Amino acid sequence: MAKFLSLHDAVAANLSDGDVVAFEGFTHLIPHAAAHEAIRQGRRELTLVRMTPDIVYDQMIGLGMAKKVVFSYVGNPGVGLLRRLRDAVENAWPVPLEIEEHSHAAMANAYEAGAAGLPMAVFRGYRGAGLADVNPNIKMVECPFTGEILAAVPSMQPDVTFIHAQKANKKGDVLVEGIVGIQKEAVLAAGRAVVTVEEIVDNFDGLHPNACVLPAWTVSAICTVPGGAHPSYTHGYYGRDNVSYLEWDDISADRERFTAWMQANVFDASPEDFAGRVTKFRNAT
Amino acid sequence: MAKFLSLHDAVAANLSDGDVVAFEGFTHLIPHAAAHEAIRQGRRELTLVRMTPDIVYDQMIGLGMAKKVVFSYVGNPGVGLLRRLRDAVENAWPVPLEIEEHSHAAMANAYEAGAAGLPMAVFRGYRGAGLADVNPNIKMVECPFTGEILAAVPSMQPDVTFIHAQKANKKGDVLVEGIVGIQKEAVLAAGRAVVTVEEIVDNFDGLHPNACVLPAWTVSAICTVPGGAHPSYTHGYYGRDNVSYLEWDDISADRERFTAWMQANVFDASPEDFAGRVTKFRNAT
Amino acid sequence: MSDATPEEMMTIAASRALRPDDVCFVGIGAPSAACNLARLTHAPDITLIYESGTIGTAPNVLPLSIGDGELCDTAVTTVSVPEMFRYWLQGGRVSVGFLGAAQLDKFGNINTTAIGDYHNPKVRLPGGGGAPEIASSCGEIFITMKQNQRGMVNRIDFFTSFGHGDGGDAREKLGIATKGPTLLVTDLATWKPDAVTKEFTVVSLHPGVSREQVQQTCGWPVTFAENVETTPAPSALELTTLRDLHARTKAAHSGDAA
Amino acid sequence: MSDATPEEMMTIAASRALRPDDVCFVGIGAPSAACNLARLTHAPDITLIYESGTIGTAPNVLPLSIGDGELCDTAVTTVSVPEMFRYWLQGGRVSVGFLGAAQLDKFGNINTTAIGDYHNPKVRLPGGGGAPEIASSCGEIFITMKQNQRGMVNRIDFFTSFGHGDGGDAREKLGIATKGPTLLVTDLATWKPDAVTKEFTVVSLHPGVSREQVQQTCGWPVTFAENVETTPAPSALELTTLRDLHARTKAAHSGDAA
Repeated sequence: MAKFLSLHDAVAANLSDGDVVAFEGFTHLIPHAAAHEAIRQGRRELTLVRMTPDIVYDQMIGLGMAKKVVFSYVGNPGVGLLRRLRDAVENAWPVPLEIEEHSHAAMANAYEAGAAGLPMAVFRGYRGAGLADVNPNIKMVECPFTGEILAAVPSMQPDVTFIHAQKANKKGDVLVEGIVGIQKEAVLAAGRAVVTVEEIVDNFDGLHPNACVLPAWTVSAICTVPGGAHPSYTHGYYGRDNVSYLEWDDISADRERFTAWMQANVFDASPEDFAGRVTKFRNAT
Repeated sequence: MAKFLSLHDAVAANLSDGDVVAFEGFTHLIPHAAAHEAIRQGRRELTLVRMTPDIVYDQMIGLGMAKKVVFSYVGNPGVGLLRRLRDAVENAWPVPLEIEEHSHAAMANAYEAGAAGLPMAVFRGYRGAGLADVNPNIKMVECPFTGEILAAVPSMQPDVTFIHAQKANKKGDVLVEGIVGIQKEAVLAAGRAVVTVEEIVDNFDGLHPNACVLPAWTVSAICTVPGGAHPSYTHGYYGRDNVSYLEWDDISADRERFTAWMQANVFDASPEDFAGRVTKFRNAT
Repeated sequence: MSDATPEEMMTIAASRALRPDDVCFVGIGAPSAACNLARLTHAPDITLIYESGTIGTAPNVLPLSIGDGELCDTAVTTVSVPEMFRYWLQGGRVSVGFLGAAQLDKFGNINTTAIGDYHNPKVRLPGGGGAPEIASSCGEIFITMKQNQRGMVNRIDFFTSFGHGDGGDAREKLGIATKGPTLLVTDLATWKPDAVTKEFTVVSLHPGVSREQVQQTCGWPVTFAENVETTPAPSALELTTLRDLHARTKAAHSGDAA
Repeated sequence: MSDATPEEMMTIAASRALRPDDVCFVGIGAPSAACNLARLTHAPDITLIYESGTIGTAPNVLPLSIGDGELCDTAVTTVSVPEMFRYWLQGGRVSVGFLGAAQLDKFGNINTTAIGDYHNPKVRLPGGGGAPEIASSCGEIFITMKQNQRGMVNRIDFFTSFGHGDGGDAREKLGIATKGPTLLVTDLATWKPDAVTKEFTVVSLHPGVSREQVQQTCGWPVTFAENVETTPAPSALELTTLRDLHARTKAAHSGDAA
């Protein structure tokens, strides 16, 4: 049952060294504030899971918090490569990084199977694709009706999932809308789930009956963090800070500049700083 | 791409003798008008597919239109048994009826796999259940990661699916809302799809972005049939005619009474009659 | 209040077994009445799920079907049927599954499929619907049914859903990790499975019911617990709430649109 | 209009290949520009799908990412990512998949994963994302990339997505029923696979481009079709529409919130 906690307390209670953790969001609703809190709390030896690791995983990897990353696309969306991740993979800086790589279809199916309580996901995929040769977690199963060979991957069931969402009501039900991505599956597949929201409202009266709502009893903790997705965006609240994504390409190109940026913008900052970062994007939605 | 047709023309163009056909609806939005049109057009040798065959399948089976029914629950919901179906299964009246029986989980997964273009659905099911012994379309597959034995059924891909929905816009996109059931999957899994709607509107402006919308290019034909779900209901338009469901128990108990009812209410009726049948339920939603 | 009918007593006894934080997969009929009575009395925050996709629903009247409009109107959210069976039932999120039965044996195995031979049935029943996977995926299973010799039988004709099989560790042997049937509430008594054999054992007789009545309406030799208690009589609140619920339901379903 | 840049010519030539009734799975960059240009010119009813879940989207500016808000705001519907990959891509509902490439070989096999050894890469690229299944599930695949010797290579370092393998009936042998790459549009030429060998063959040179230029910027010995045509120059409408689109996009992404 969802508890209303400060972000500090929610992260402290739900994320431990060595956890398999997903900070999910598919361009939209990326839980930057939660990840920054995990950085401040100094978590280590994490297995970071996400379909589309972007700059917030680049930050965590650049700080050496991860021993492994599981992903299907590692890039700064629309900008280019992830330079801290490259430095870790190519040069083991600051620490070596193990990678487990899938296709989007495989990761999406793996979360879906995780939410569905299954040990594996079955789909038509990886035909002729090189990943099947380098990732031992890609196997094949035969359809007992047609003989067709289909791909199988283990289901994805993180220890804990963090997401950002539009709002919660006072009972702790959570609303996600717009590009809903993989968030519902990532929450339902996980052992624990922490949600940062833009605001708490009295109730969801008048909401469309088929909107994506996570009932309070599927969520461990809810934290109000306005702007908590920045520089990602929150549909209905504020637009994407594309300039910050473009700037990250320069910041992350240099180890010292990266370190200084993290000190100023994460270690010396707090969850309350996110609200101010999105002010000028509030008319953009 | 969706064509706007009369119900007569849509059924004539899309349903043939011998087809595997799903008239889907999970209590809500059952496409009675479309099924009655199929009755009037005298289709034969159909394989009728539906998770919850209720009175409209009882009517089609009672007329001898089906050679087989694939289902997971055959009942008059909340009332009792289906007496015409029983007569066919127990006494081969008016013709013998082959049955293929699944659980809800299996049928739901089979439609889902059909929509997903897969040859089979995999799920955790049928453990200790007798259906696995009497239905050869239930098999087992082994998870290559854990060794767990899971159930598998062939995916469900009807030749044609009929559904009833709230509305279409002028481009032919279709909105389904409320208890959406299995309709999206049944449409996407089928070779052809015919949708009856309460009304055509100019556009879907202001609709929730994650509402269940079937784009025009996924639908073969759209027919405006106000009240077309009666005695089922259409969320936002009219309530369920529970009395008609209760009365069916008597009508269907007797072969002659059944035949007379079908003559008066189906053969001598038209799609336009449905609007009048729901008038008194329009305040009930 | 002592004027409760046996069926009312059954519904009330069943409702009491539900805990305030349960997530309950509800069938139609007596299970639906018991679940909603619990919600309207001691368990206001209980989560009721109907297989039509409605999660956290709070109907003012009992639905005639598992997909009535009021279930959606009052739900926290309404999901598709595949999602219901994959994420919510199979995903292990349901603590209690509530089932009725046409035939039941002493190990909680249920038949709602056919009387007689499956391929040549004497009576073709509606079939399992969600029951086969409800029985294996929910944390535990509560069963309610009115006692009679035709229903409570020594051997069921068809295993629509698996209870404790032939008893003991039958579930574990099939790789089923959930508890299975942990409670049977009839119009005469409350039963729980023996810790070892898993045979349903009478633990409580409803007020005014004798052991003989229980045995006469049951097709297997009944085992009684060492200490058989008497089910507490319905409270005024329980009985009034249930009767009001049934009265509202009858008015809504028998007349014109409510 | 003859003042089009080679990249503009590439985008315009690619856009022309799209048919009004196509359902197109769009990648970011040149594919996105080509698809939206087609929508804004000859194919107003084309369906554009981005893997973030947006179906039938019509953005006024090009998205920086595949999940920008405008994609959702203008979409017919927005579905979850698992549904996108299961019902829409794997379900066989996409007629054209549009891919870019870091490395490409003459059979349309693509590498966007790593340069050098996979386990010890010289350059770690972003990886495949949706590409492995886009390449096998879409009806056919269009590829766009700027020509250069590092990109168009004799042998790619990693098979991120499968084109025609080593040519001929390689796809059928793997049980892939879709057509695979049927078109390659570069900044210099338009290529189509040979009917038998499946090797990409130059069928059209963009205005002012020589065969030598095509060969000099390609790492494999180029085959030219029997009749090599000249790509029609961009029309005023095409070029104006594309430049307006890019200007709107630049304004929206570089400044404050639009």
